[in-house]
Amino acid sequence: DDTIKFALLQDFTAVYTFVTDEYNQGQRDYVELINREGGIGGQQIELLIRDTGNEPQRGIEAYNRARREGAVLVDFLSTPVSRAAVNRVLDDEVVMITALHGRGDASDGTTFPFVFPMMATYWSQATVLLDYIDREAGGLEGKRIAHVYIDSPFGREPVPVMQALAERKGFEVRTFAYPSPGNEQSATWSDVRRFRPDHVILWGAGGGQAVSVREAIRNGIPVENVYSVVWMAETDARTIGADRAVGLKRFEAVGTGTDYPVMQRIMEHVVEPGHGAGPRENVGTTYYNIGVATMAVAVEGARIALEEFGAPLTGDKLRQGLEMVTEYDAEGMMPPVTLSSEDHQGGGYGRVSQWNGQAWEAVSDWFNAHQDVVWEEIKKDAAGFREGR
Amino acid sequence: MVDKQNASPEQVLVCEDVSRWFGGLQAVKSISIGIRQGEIFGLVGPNGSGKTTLVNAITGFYPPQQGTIRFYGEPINRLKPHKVAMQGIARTFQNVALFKGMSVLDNILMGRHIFMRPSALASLFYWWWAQKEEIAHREKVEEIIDLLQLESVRDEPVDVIPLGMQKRVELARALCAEPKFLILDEPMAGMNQEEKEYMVRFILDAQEALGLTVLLIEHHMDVVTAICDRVVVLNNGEKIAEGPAREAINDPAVVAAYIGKKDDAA
Amino acid sequence: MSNQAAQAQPEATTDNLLTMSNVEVVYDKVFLAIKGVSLQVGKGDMVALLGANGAGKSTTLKTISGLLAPERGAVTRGTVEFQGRNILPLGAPARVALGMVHVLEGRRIFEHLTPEDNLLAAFPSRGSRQRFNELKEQVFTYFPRLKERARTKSGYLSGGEQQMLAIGRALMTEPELIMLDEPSLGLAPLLVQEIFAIIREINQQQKVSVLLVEQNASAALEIVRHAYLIENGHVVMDGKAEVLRQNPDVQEFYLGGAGKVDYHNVKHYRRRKRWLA
Amino acid sequence: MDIYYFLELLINGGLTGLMYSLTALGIVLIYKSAGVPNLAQGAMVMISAYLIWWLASVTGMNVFIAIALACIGMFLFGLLAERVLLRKMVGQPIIMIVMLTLGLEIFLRGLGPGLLGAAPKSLDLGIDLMPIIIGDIFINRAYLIGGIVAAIMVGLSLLFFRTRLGTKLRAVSDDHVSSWSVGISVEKAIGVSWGLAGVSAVAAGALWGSVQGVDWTLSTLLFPAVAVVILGGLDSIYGVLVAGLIVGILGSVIPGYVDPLVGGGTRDVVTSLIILLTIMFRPHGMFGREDIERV
Amino acid sequence: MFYRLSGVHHTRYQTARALWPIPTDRRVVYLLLGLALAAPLYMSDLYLTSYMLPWLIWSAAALSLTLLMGIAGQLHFGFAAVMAIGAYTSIHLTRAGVPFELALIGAGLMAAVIGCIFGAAALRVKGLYLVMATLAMQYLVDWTIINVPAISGGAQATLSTPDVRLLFVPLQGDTAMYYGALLWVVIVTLLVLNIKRTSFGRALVAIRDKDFAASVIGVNPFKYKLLAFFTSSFLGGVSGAVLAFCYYQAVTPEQFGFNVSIQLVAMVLVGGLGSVIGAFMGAGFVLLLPIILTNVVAWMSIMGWLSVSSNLLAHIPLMVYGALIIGFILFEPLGLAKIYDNLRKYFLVWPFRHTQS
Ligand SMILES: Nc1ncnc2c1ncn2[C@@H]1O[C@H](COP(=O)(O)OP(=O)(O)OP(=O)(O)O)[C@@H](O)[C@H]1O
Ligand SMILES: Nc1ncnc2c1ncn2[C@@H]1O[C@H](COP(=O)(O)OP(=O)(O)OP(=O)(O)O)[C@@H](O)[C@H]1O
Ligand SMILES: CC(C)C[C@H](N)C(=O)O
Ligand SMILES: [Mg+2]
Ligand SMILES: [Mg+2]
Repeated sequence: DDTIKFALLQDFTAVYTFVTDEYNQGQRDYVELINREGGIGGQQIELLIRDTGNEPQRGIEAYNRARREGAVLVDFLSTPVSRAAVNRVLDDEVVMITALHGRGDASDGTTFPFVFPMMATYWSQATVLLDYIDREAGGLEGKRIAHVYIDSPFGREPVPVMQALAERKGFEVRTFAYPSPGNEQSATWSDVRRFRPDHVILWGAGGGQAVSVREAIRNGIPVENVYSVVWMAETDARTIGADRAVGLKRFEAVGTGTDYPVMQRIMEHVVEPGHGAGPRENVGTTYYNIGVATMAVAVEGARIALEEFGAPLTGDKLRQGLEMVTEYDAEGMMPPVTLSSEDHQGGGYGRVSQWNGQAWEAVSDWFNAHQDVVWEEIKKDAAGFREGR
Repeated sequence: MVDKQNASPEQVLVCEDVSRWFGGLQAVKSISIGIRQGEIFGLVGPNGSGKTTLVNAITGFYPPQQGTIRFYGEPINRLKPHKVAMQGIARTFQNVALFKGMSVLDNILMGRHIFMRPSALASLFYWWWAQKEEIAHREKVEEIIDLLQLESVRDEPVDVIPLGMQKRVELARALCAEPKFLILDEPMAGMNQEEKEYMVRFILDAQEALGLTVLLIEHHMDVVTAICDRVVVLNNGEKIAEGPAREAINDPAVVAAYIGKKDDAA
Repeated sequence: MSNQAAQAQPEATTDNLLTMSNVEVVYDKVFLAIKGVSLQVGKGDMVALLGANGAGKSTTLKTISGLLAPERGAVTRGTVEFQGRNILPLGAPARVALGMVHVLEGRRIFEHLTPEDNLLAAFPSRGSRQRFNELKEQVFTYFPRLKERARTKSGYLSGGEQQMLAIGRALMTEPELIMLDEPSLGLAPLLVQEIFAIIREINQQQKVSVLLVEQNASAALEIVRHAYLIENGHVVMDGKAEVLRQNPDVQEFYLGGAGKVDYHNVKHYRRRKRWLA
Repeated sequence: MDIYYFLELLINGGLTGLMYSLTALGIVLIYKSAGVPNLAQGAMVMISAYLIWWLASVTGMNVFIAIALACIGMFLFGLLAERVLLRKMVGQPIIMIVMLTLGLEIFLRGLGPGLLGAAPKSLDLGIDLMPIIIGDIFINRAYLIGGIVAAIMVGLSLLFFRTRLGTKLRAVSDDHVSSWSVGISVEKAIGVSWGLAGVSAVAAGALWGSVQGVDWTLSTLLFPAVAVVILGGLDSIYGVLVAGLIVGILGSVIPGYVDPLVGGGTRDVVTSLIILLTIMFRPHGMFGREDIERV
Repeated sequence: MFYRLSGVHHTRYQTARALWPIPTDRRVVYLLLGLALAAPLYMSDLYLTSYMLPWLIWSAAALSLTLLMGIAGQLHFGFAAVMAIGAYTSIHLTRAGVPFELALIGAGLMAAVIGCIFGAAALRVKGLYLVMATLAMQYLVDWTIINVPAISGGAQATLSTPDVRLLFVPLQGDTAMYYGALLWVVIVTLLVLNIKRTSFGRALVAIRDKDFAASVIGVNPFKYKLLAFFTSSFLGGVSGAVLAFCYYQAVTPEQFGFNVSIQLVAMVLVGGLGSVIGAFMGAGFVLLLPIILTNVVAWMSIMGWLSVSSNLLAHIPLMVYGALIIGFILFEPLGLAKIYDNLRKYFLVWPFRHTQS
């Protein structure tokens, strides 16, 4: 058959529930839109969706099944499952996208030809946030930055980059870990308060994020000085209290809201006529839009691949197609992404946005920063992976 | 039947001054007894008088806090229960303590444990290693099964057979260890007359066939007077009478504390 | 022989408290433990159920008191009536409320509770505090020893004391019928006599009917009026206590022969159960 | 380091410990009467929070009315759990019962997020975020309220077990069959204890839900709660309070000083060690009853 | 009927103690083994690598745990940690150039030694308390692995398995890995079966059923409890290594988290505590059921038979899975093995309904 198959094998029931619902809804709505607009080069896209429960072996089963059904792209939205599957996708030549999660070192396209982070890695997110502080929020030199993170590899991931920048820019970072899932962090924050940080950077996800911000407020740290990794969304702001969270800043990979042409078309052709994949109020949320953006890039890559190499689309063609994506910004919804066979991150762009009581509002332009430091990390870890092989 | 008169007066098991406390309660108070080779020695007394506790002290479950216990001259009061077992002391329990998950046969085979060399490796190489041992010990077990007439239930799971049979299996398991000394804690509790008679028969047969010395705790006075050579009566952890069964039991103190109405005592 | 016994049916069928007819019980869906057991207990009556180990005595009691379910047992045939009412559909607590109580084999008191709390636990929730105190005092007059130990954990009581507590606890429900499963099990002779005396007293003073399961047949046959003999899940004989006491089979198997047994010369291969075909 | 830091860790730790006690209390209530270690208590807390959220946000009622209704709902849930699940488990080995409650936990973790949405929800009880400040000590108001609620609930439970019904419940935990034999309705007793555990789950769900939002992670409160019940003694209500304080304080003070040195979240390590050491050195906990075991 | 006990007489102790004394059972075993050996010939690679292979390895792990929980009666809620120790040890050893066979033994030994520390708790407590103690140890092991880079390989811990040879055959490709796993599960199965019928197994069962009664016949309860932990952890460690090398081809801490321990326990219980065949059935059930449920539910919704929100759809398998575990424990506490056994008994006594009393 002549459909293109993308496999969205995600964790709907365990650790990533905070994001998966909306993210997956966005992905599906976007694909629905593409299909309604005639597909890619006349071919429809079929989505294979499964829950993996964040369990590596369920992920592997789902992956094997999807591969057999002819999927050319897979998105696990789960660090453990992506990690467990990485060797397989490399062997099978199936494209795996790991937007905003998973291994940052996969940005090294030469080592990971089939893995596409395609958006800012955690390292790039850290540099963007720090650079923003440097340029817009009073500079970094001599400042004290508290890195408060969930005690997991994910939470620790940006630490080396932050430390490198601390050296370069002459500020002090201190790390504060709280145990997962972070529903209770008071001891950690007593310590943070005594550090008297100028800025706090939060590296967590899910329920722990709201707890962090509330603790920050309680400990007298102005919300404006609190920054978060990409995993801070509307729901978190509401859990904190929509008013209390005003001023909170975060890294943003994709614009929110429905004011983009793509979103308008989704509203018009998919959501309004009732073809949407989920509740209407999710449309335009942070994670929904990230979902849309991932599919937009993937579809763009597929479009190029089909144009260049013709049907049928294979994993390898898709990879090459993606590697030819240049300056693609999903009609303004995201920073321009340029992928190449070396760089699967796409530049590491993002921006900082701020909660205004109702929505996240951009407070900077799209930019990237200190990619040299980021790439140092990428190269180092990629080398580690090659050795491990 | 062993000729009681000629039984060697050598004392096999000697308790000297044995005491045991549970918290503030002294369950056994400076008890001294000596049990002779080949005899059936009765231990009786009211409930809670410390009989089981004394036996537990001998078999290492509740090591006496005071006093010594010698078995063939060797002190055993500091040994762990399994070490005591290896010295040649076997016992049954007041409440049947069989291994519920096993068949009767396996329960009795367990009695051979001290003669076997169990290990996971031996099991892995069963056909070269463990099989011979298993079969060799089966023979001894079958002998005991014959002796105690357990053929009919050999392959039954042990928890479905009647209590009387279970007590017999427990006895069989103890006998399989080829002990020199056997302790029976109320082997006839909950049995009717007929079953009691069977049990007595088995005890006597076993004693005769294997040349055992037996320590018997029982509340059935007819049995005690019939088969025990000597008895010790405990009350409140203290020894209140000692001597040939009939005399000890007719001691007024014993009657008052333990027997009650005279005519019940045989 | 059993026909002859069967003729000696209880005289007073009109005021029967408990009637069990033709009951069959299966454990685990496969094991047939009793096979058509029928028996009756009159008001104020004292009846014994005798039999070898595994004959099905405890099963019979559990059938009456409704305690088969936890052991995966089920009644597959027959009826049990209490006060003229079919009780098989009722759960155990409901049967207790009707006025029967079962003292389980092996005492099974509430180990972590004091004797006093054991009594309280068995006392019906709707009863008044005053009634409780009355009943408690009554139990303590039967068993003065319990009063002394009313505040220690029951798990540390001696066997006899635990048995007393179990009986006393049962009395707290103010039963019309008390079923006792081997109350003499493991008790010293003196205590056996005491317990039996108290059972008789309870029966006579309070007109509580008693259904007694015993291995100690001679003691049981002395105090009961009527007895049933159960073997292998069947009632093989029943009759008045004094009649049964004279029966030679009963004498041989349950009472230790006519005279005293000579244990050293017990015949090795006795024919078991000659009343079975 | 400064004494205020220590005191703050101590006080907030103690209070969070009491918040854990709210979850732990449910476990103890059930264990004390049914002898069942309810590993689904965390999930019950989560379900309670979902229920409150649903009542409050979907029907728009006042959150405290929602909490009251949730109490009724969870009490009924407890009765139902007994009727459907535990009634059949009488006499089963402990491992089966443990697994059963784990099965229940899996089921509930599917049910709540499945029906009401997996993304985190916010539950606002209107507790002021601003801390109570004494000297340089910042005390968390939510935890303070939680601690007070926990202490009140523990007190009520203590009183409850003094009653006649309480005695029957304790009897039931000793021996189901003999409870039956003397006319105690084991089913009803266990049902009540599950119901009460459901009510205590509502308290925990409301407070924790307001602190961290409502999603499945509420069920992970089970782990510290387990530490509390192990340390306090599985059947000691009083122990819940004391052990809650200790677990909370140790889990706050030790990481407060050790974390900066090792650069990791050591609280779960502390919690694990509390469980382990208690079991190794005093298995029945500080106030739990000892098993009466006789050879 | 073809399935009869009658006519089978044992004249020697040896045959009475055979693993499968009934000829039909024996034939079934041979048949299954034959089918397993030929699997790569008739099974698609999806089924071979996503179902058959993990099922075999998890069966081996479940068997290891059955030895401890079912036979020796020591509850263990931290078995995934034991497997993790095996997996990490094997990887580090092979990376250091140790031959795979030796690395497996090393993995087993390391797991066994640390497993015995878990066992130390068992010397003091049983039942529920042991559950809690092992659970706490699972957390500690997890934490240690995650926080010690020397073990996990750093913050983004994924250690890929190096290329190795097993008995001179390169362990690459689905087929080789499958046979490697099959070999291991056959060894574990035979071992556990043989343990069950020899003195070692009896001693373990004795400790489980009545430890004090075991000690009066000379069984040292301490020693056998520790031996149970040692043996079972050894097998668990090797199973962890096999899982890493033959299935995941990499190790990360999440592969051996707390929920994996719970799954292992579920395998053992749903299969039937102490049963060998049950371990296979339980592993199949717990491993494959969520997958199958997910696929069935997805398929139903694609067919339009189930129109609910995608969120609910994703959670239905979780609910059904929980409900099924509950259902099994409620309605057949002796597990799948018992259901199988009932069927088998039904044929054995056919045409009668029950065995005689
Ligand atoms: N493990 C224990 N902990 C506390 N007290 C105990 C323990 N074991 C026994 N006792 C106490 O020690 C005393 C003696 O008990 P023991 O079991 O030895 O009596 P016994 O003579 O065997 O009685 P019976 O004839 O009823 O078996 C009793 O008061 C009992 O309560
Ligand atoms: N829960 C059970 N499951 C299976 N079989 C049982 C169960 N309980 C009893 N049986 C069997 O039913 C039969 C009758 O048992 P029951 O307990 O009624 O005997 P009993 O006459 O009370 O014997 P005892 O004198 O030993 O108490 C026995 O063969 C016994 O093995
Ligand atoms: C659930 C999160 C804590 C995990 C994080 N999103 C990651 O990429 O690993
Ligand atoms: Mg005793
Ligand atoms: Mg009985």
